[in-house]
Amino acid sequence: MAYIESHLLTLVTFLPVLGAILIALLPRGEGGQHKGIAFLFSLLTFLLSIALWTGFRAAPGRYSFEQKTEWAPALGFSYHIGLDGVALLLFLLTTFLGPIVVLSSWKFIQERVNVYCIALLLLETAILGTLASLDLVLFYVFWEAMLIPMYLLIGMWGSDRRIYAAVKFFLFTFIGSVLMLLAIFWLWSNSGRKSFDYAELLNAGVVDVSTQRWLFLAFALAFAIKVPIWPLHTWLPDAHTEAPAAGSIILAGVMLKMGTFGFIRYAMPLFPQAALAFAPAIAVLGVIGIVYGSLMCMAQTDLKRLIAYSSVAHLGFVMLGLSALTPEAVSGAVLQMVNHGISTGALFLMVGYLYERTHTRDLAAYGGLATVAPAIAATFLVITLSSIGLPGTNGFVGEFLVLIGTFTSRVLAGAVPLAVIGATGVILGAVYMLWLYQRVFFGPPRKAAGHGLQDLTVREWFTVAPLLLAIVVLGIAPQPLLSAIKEPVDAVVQRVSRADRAPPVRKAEAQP
Amino acid sequence: MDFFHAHQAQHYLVLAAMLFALGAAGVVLRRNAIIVLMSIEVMLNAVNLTFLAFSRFPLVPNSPMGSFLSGHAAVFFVIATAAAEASVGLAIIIAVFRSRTSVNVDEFDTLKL
Amino acid sequence: MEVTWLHLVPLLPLIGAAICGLVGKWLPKGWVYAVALASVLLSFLIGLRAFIGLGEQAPLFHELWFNWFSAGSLRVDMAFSFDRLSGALTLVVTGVGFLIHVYSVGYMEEDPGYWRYFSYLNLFIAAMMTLVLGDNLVAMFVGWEGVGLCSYLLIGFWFTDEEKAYAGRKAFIVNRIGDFGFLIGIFILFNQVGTVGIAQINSAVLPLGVASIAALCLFIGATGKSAQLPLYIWLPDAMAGPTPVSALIHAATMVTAGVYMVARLSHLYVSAPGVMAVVAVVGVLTALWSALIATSQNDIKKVLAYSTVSQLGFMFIGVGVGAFFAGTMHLVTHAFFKACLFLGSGAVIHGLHGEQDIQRMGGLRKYLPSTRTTFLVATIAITGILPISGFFSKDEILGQALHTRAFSFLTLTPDGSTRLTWLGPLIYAVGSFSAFLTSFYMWRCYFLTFSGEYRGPESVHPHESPSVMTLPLWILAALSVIGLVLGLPQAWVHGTGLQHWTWEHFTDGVFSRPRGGAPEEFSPYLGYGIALIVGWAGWACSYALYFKRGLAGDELLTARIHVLRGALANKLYVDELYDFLVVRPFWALARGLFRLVDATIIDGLFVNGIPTLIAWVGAMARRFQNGDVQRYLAVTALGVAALLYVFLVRG
Amino acid sequence: MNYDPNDLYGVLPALILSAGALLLLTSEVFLRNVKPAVLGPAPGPAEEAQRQLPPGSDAKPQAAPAPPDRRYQAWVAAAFAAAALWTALSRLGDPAVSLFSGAAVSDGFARVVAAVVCAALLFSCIVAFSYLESLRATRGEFYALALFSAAGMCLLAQATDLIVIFISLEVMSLAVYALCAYLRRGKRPAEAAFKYFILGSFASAIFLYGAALAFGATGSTRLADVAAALRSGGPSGASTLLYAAVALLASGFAFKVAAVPFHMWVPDVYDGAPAPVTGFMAAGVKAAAFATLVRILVSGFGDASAGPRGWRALVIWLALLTMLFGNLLAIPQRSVKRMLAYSAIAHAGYLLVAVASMASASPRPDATQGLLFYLASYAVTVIGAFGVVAIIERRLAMSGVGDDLSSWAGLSDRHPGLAAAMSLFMVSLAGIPPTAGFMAKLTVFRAAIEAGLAPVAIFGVLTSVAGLYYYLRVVVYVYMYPSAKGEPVLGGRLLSAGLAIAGCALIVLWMGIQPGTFASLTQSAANAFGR
Repeated sequence: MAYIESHLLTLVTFLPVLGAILIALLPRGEGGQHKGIAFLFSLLTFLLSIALWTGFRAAPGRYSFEQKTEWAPALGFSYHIGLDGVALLLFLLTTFLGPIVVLSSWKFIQERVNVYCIALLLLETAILGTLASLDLVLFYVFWEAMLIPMYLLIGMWGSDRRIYAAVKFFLFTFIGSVLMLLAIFWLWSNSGRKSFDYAELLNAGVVDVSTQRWLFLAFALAFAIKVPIWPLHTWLPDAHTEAPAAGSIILAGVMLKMGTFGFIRYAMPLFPQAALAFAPAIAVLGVIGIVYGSLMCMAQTDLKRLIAYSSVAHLGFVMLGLSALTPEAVSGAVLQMVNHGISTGALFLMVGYLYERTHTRDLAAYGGLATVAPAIAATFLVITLSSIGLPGTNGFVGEFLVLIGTFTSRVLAGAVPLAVIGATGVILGAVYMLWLYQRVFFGPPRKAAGHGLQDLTVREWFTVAPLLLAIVVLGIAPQPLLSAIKEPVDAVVQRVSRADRAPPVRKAEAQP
Repeated sequence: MDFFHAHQAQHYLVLAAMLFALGAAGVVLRRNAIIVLMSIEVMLNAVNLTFLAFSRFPLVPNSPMGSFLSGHAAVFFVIATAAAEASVGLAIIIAVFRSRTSVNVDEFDTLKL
Repeated sequence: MEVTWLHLVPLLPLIGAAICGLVGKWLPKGWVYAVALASVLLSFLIGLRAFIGLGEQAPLFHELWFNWFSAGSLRVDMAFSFDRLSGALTLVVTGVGFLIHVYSVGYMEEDPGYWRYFSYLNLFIAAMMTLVLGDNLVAMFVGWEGVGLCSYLLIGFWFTDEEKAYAGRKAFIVNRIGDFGFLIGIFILFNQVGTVGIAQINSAVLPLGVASIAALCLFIGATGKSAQLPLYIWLPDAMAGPTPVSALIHAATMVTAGVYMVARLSHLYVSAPGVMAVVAVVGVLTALWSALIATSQNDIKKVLAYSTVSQLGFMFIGVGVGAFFAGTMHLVTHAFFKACLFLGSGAVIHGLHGEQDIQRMGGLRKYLPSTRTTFLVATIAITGILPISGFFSKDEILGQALHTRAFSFLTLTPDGSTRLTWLGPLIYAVGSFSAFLTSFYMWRCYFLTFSGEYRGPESVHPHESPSVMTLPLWILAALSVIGLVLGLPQAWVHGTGLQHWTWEHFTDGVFSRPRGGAPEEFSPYLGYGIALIVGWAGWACSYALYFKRGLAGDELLTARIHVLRGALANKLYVDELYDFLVVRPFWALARGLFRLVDATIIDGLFVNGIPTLIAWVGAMARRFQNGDVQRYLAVTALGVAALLYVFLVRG
Repeated sequence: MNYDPNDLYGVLPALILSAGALLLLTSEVFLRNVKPAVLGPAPGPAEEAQRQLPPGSDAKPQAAPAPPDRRYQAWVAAAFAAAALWTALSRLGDPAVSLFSGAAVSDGFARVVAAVVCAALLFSCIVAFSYLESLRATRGEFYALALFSAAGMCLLAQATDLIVIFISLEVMSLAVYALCAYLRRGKRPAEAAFKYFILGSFASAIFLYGAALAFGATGSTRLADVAAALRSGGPSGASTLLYAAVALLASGFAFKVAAVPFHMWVPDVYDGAPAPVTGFMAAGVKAAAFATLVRILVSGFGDASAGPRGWRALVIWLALLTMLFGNLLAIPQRSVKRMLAYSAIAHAGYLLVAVASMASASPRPDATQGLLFYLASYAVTVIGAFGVVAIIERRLAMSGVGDDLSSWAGLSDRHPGLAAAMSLFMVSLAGIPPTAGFMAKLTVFRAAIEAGLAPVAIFGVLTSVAGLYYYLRVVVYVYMYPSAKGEPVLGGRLLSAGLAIAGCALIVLWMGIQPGTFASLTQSAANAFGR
């Protein structure tokens, strides 16, 4: 039992792989059993991860469920994992979306089901590992391992231009990460003690500012592409548009957060002075993302493309919050990550269901669905409201914290105008989302609403209901999450916002 | 290259160099596969000459023991290897000739790009 | 004093909304009605009990329900405070709300979506109560946005009609523009005061500049929610919703939220006199502007809508000149008679099977007696030709505007040579003219609807509404009369039992006084006289024009002032202007940016361009590998030569 | 020149391999032609393989008497390879011993290389078995030649005397030339062999000339003496000779490792040779050649590394060119086999980065480790990849045309296993975790950063992005395009090849997930060149 507890994190992280292996061993049947196993294991992963939430103990500079064992001593890296609050939230978000994703594609995916399920499960493990790892090589391994299953998901089960989208996605993200890899090596060979361990590097952090900038840029590029930050975002609409619903859900739900997570976990604490120096630039890019992304949404005629661009806008909020370097803003940013995962994931889920029924993503074909499918309309409405940040839904708290935190930031240059421009996103969001909603659901029934459009089935209810619940609950009671992330957020804010006063080596809160 | 003037090996060396260059030129320029093969042999012989020259007139008085011998030994090795090379080469050329009834090097361009 | 039951006031309707919305579809009709009405009635009773409980020992009830979220130095609580102002509004909202629920039972009889409707209505009550009771700006903002959502849902209630759906969206987005200002205001105040609590903000001492900007931003929010210039455009369209909704949300309660907010933050506004001038000026301009438009509308609901806008303008005049009690008093009385008017119009529409055009009405007093009577009372109240509620509240506002000294410290020129002492009287004059117009168009509306002969098609047989609908009308009419108590001048009621019930006395100490002290006690009689003259003048004009002639009156008017009236009939082309100036350029910008930046520059030039280039170079370089072994040999030889060069010559 | 018989233990792998080769050759003598009914390849799958021959090809299926059954040879060869592998591995940790009075050495480095070579040989034999069987092309000598070349490779890795290097080089090369020409059907193999032969002998002649000059300058062909001469400065002007020698020796092996601009033979030869042979070449020859290059440069000219005339700058330039052109030229390829050939060039570039970072002493252990890791991972990956290519190639080999991406379309429907394996190999070549290729890139570029070659490393990873593009294209065709019409399901003779491919795939994964195991094997080798 004690063994289980000390290895709980490993267990949860690698449980999906077990499922994948099991599926690989099964004969290629009609696929029902594959989906079944995939669902079972993802559900099991989620249930186990609840134990992580209950067992989590926030402590300054320490990680819960920490586990460090030899991996490749000859090569100087170790298997070191653990969770802080931020990672925990995204971790739970991932495990939470896992079963939903499997269930959502039950009907849509019919050929090569086993490969599909394996890809999904491997992807889940890769994401979980990225969040859990505390060794830079381990992190990088998981980080890159994310690409392949996603690549297959887009390329094998996507729609018309799927191959273009898949390759674009892969190359884009790969370019960024290889440079990060070199930066990691630089840290390794210059950190003095030839180590890849995150905590050790954090303490070692004696890097002169000019080098810091280069390393920060190398890291930031990798993460910025993943987020994505304008102008590195153009892979996202294609990937989202072409990917199957499940792919879009994972992509929007958790994979984009890996970028923002990378900023708050690696890029900013490891290179505090550089982060401080670049904060205004990133903030500006974030604001551009908010406004520009919203404008792009207004220019779209493709349902999924529109939502994809809305992700750009939402993550602009996150980047703005991270670069504001106030506790409020950074907490808001982290919360916004989770919220965006839930609401945008839910949006893609619903769009997927619409697509299953109508086989079109063209907005012009939609209209008047509310009359034929009231349940879809109602759920979609709630999700839309959460996406435009209506108070009472989860969307509000994150945006509000980000904006107010940015507005009051003393560290970020030009914080007030940035916050004000960013706040226009509140208006623009309403403009395009309500436009979308009216286009699809209101008015007289149009083509897509024809041929007996079926309302939500029971299975689909099972996928949507948890998300709706999360939207409302997190909207009313976000405090537990905020208290969970308090420690790491404060640590980052302290470390970075004070970076110009003291050399980073004397940062006490890094590790006891 | 001042030291050549002060040294009696120079003639052999220059000759060897010229032979080598000639052989290389033949390999690059001649179209007949057989002659190309022969040019390679010429290059090897040039090397042999160099070896012999150096072991007969060593540059290094305090050279490690046995250097002369190793020079000569090298030559024998080279000769033997050259023979093996020639045989394999001829066999290959025959194989090529079988498939396209020609030993003109220019025509061997199925594999390209 | 701390209590633990205050959260029930918003919570009960919320539960009701949840029940109706989630399972109402499958519940029997009666249950839905029961749940919806009971929840509102209960919260009304709770409010009433609390209201009575208010006293010297308990000036306000406060409850900290739960800590919503807190990060860094920001702490946002779900906390409510129930003082005389919010208490009174609680009663108004829940009370009028309850009446309108009752009325809706009759009005939405045939509609299949009734359960949806009542769910939204309950949700609205809940949100409105959060807005009213919230003791910090964020909690207030929650209600603020919540009511916006409900109005969006209810305006677009019949969503199959593109027009109605569009109207709902328009309302929401225009409101969001206001909310943007509200948010910025919150940020500024938090940045300055370090908290979002209304009480703390009102007790804080703010530098003039900060206070002014914050007040201005918040006022932008108010203009959005309370449909003032330049953001009033959504309200007339909002009439697309069911009429009871128009009565409750777009006349009685939600649209007055802006006034309430300004009054709540009276301290902030008092410390920014410049902004108060702005508020007053915007108010009076709106009052005039929409009153003008209202004179030429033929849709009975549109008339009432514009009249609402103009009445809200009056309220802002009140709060703008520093007479917060006057503004809020008008808010309360207006809630009564305007709700009555809207419900009356609803009854008329209901009786005419959906007919809204007053050109096809007339002579309805025969068919709809009780509707007519209540409508008449309300009309009298709003036009103020007889001293009942509307008369006193509106005249209080104008009188305060005339006598205020709030602006006497303001100056336009840096040296302070010219002082804005003339602003108050000017506002008074314009306001009085608007009052005249109000009287004119309201009577026009009344005459064209109820007097004369029935002009509608024969097929339609007007009939009186069921008692479930007329009863609320009577009650509201009665309230519009009784409301006069609030406005009685101190002198009249001094020593009588009513003394404590005049609004000015009642809300004593809730609001802070404008700089330079309150306007001195002025004798109201002159103002009363002028007000009566103005009101009667308006009545006279429309009586002369419409009582006998009916529609011919309009033609007569049109013949005189053709252009102006044409413009007025088209709402002064404001919508078209906005469409041309804002909406179209914006969408064009979006499409242009997408085509240029995203599709062409980023994707075309870089993302796809660079790989294409590389592939091309590769294809070119590939040509060199032409299969000729001797070319390979030559290259190898060249390589050797290069190495020799490097090592022997260059080295 | 005293001779110690114990030195023979030092070259045991080579001896074992040679013995195997001789055994196989002699066994040929006792073979008789037999009736197909009695022995001969099993019917069914083989018949199908025949049916796939286009009409007019010179293969005569019904030719009686059928050739004798030589299937045993594959297993014998495999057994000897395994034995050699075992001997190499078993003495991995032992201290380095100088053999034959300094003509050769048996150190960790050499042993690891020998192990890699033997493993490559082992897998190639198994792959070749099913390949040749399904083509009815099993004649004698094939496995003997493979064993001989492997022996040459092992010796090459150990040689520390220029003459010994030359001889081992020739032993290896001549056998490989013959292997290339082995498959007599069609024009391609013979032509490939010819090109390889001509260019190869040209290069070895150049190398030999360099050896002669070195001998002249230092009076010895021992690398140790060369190094000593360099340290002492040598006679006046000898340095000129010496630098000329460096240039010639370097170009000789730059050719063998296929560094641009000495790379031009690679695509044609890899493309023309039978796929199993290509795999063996790519794995074994590259390993041996790099081992020797490192020996010459580091232990021979180690002190002449720095400065404008030092070989460090030279290797860096070669690396840059190689990485650039290898990837650039691979992009437009439509034949997977040819693409892999160009990618082999690109990988030579990455390996050269490791060699360049061995120039300075401090990062040398890490760089050596990186080099060995890279060689090993590349070997298993590429042999597996060519194993799959071999299966695809079977049908095409007769008609004398190379494979094309279109013949890979929808492989995942017909052979999910092969498709998965191929994708795994591609991913590994692209250097994406969790595969051996990633760990290899990690070790190499880490060393490069340590050696202060950051710009080279950046250039390298950027080119690897370009590489990703063409590796992914294979995955695209295998998984994302539907099967072309009339693509038959390949049957028969899949088992042994499948085993080999599966083995490679497992090793690729294992080295990617548990790199520590192999890395620890290379610990002793890492310090072969001092620290």
